[in-house]
Amino acid sequence: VILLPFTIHNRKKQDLLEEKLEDANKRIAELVKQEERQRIARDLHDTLGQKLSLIGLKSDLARKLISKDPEQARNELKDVQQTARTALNEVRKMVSQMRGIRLKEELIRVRQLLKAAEIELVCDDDVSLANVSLFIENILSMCMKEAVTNVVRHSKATVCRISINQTWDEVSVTIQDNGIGIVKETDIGKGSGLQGIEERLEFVNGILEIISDQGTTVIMKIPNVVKQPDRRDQI
Amino acid sequence: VILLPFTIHNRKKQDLLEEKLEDANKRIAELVKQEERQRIARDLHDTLGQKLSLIGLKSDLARKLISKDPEQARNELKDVQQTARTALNEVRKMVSQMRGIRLKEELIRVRQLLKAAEIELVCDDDVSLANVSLFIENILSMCMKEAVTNVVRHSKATVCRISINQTWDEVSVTIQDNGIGIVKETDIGKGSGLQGIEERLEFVNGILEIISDQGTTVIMKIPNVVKQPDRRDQI
Amino acid sequence: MIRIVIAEDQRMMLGALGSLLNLEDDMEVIGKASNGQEAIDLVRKLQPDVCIMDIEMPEKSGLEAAEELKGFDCKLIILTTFARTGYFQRALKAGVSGYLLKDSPSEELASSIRFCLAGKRIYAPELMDDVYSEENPLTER
Ligand SMILES: Nc1ncnc2c1ncn2[C@@H]1O[C@H](COP(=O)(O)OP(=O)(O)OP(=O)(O)O)[C@@H](O)[C@H]1O
Ligand SMILES: Nc1ncnc2c1ncn2[C@@H]1O[C@H](COP(=O)(O)OP(=O)(O)OP(=O)(O)O)[C@@H](O)[C@H]1O
Ligand SMILES: [Mg+2]
Ligand SMILES: [Mg+2]
Ligand SMILES: [Mg+2]
Repeated sequence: VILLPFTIHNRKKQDLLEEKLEDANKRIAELVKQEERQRIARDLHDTLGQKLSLIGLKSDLARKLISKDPEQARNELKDVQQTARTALNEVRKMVSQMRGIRLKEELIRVRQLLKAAEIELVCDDDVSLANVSLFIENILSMCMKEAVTNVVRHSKATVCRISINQTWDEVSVTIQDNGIGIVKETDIGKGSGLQGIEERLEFVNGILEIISDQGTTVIMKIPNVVKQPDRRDQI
Repeated sequence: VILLPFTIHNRKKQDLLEEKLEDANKRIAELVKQEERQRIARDLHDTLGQKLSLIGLKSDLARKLISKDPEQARNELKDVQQTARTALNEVRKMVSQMRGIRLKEELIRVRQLLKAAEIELVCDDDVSLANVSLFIENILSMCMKEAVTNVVRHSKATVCRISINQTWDEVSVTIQDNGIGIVKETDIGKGSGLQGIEERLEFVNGILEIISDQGTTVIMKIPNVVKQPDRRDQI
Repeated sequence: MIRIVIAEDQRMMLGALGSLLNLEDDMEVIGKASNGQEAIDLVRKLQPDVCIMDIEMPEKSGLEAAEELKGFDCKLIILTTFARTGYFQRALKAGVSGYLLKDSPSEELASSIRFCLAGKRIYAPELMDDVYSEENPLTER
């Protein structure tokens, strides 16, 4: 028997389909992660591996030169110090690129955006969340940015209110404007902004609510997965 | 108008569906990547920051001590060297955890597995691939392992042949056994092993072929995306 | 003589920092603390001119210690390795005179200390939250 060319998908029993789809998504996510890891591994290897080896060698050399040629020893040590600083700067750059966006940081940009559009921002200054992972906060930041972009582009509002709330079981971000509202219900599916918000929220079991009533209110909620406070989430 | 609760998906026009699904997948992949990056950033931050700062300070100190207290300068330099070594080991560990599995490495495990099952392995020793990304190699390794597991579990074979080939336009890995073959065509969709292979291959535009004829032959092909030789892939 | 108290939980770092500052002709390290609480106690007891603090420390962080020491007649300088969101603002609120990188050369640290004692403030640009910089993800090469 020769089975070729061949697609397994056609052979699926319907009732197993959903479960298998979930498996498939997990596998793809695993590959995406793996690819990203390898990319970072390459960077790490390049930036840090070399420099640390160099530091090891040069400090060894300097130690041996201390009595024989103190001037040269000093030069080597300057190199060591400089190399350590360069390496640290590279780590800093990598870390800051990798760490995602805090709501607090995103709010600063949002403030600038609204100011440029001459829309008044009303917003609590204290937006600190307790025990929310950086990842969740990053998702909320992306969604907030998207919603505010819509206020600027579509609402014709004069005021935009942003509030961030945390209860024991959920975190929510609300963006409310006093503009024209969403004119037709069908407008909602027009672009990819609101859709993107919904998908990102769904990915972490969150939901999106939209209210159009004397302006537009967009509410984004994510259930509060209580986690241990962890200083490592502070980065 | 109050639109609540609300799901955008229902409002989609059919003809846009596919394109939007693709967008959605991209967004999810972006989130998966982002999460992984944040995890790595935490690790990096914890392991390396402190050590590089310490190296900077101590080399600075050693330089100043060279004439005042050469013995102490030597001690400081021993610390610098030791710290650099520890940091380098940590980087190596991180990199090796992140970099995925080479075909060569996977073959060693496969050899052990087949030996334990008393199945003879026939295989070329030279399995080096030219200009294939680590990521692709990693996928092939995972798929090979899955296929060999099947040989051990299902085939009742006495011999397993593995060959790895590269032509100008594709890379392929073939796993052939002399066992009972795949008895019923419908068996193929039974488990998740073959399905997993197919999905992983699909993710990089590869294909899976299965031939059942005096034993089973599983052929996995990935098109050869010619890329620049890049020393950074050697890690 | 500039009298200095240092707080840093990493033992080797504390030692190196202490020796480096002692090598400066006009400086003297009069106390070393390995956590935030000890730092507060030492500053109250020894009344130094300057207290140099790490942020991540057990018991009390350098920021908490700085907040408690606010208003005390002693210049506070925070040393840290990475920018972390919110830390810089907190340090500003606590009224610290300096917010500097741990790996800056000792000459720079020494001159920053003299600078702060003259009533000025000095902050490392690398540590100010990089909120205005555009993202430039690692992936795009
Ligand atoms: N705050 C708002 N006020 C008024 N209308 C809005 C508001 N937010 C969204 N809309 C309407 O909903 C539509 C869909 O928004 P969505 O963000 O999904 O797409 P978009 O902004 O048109 O395009 P993009 O894909 O660039 O975001 C908009 O085109 C607009 O008609
Ligand atoms: N080399 C082989 N020889 C004989 N039969 C095989 C071979 N490989 C696969 N099969 C048949 O195909 C079926 C599906 O294989 P698949 O790897 O997808 O699932 P599985 O091995 O049963 O379970 P798992 O999900 O753990 O891999 C097997 O159950 C077996 O009947
Ligand atoms: Mg939009
Ligand atoms: Mg199997
Ligand atoms: Mg510390």
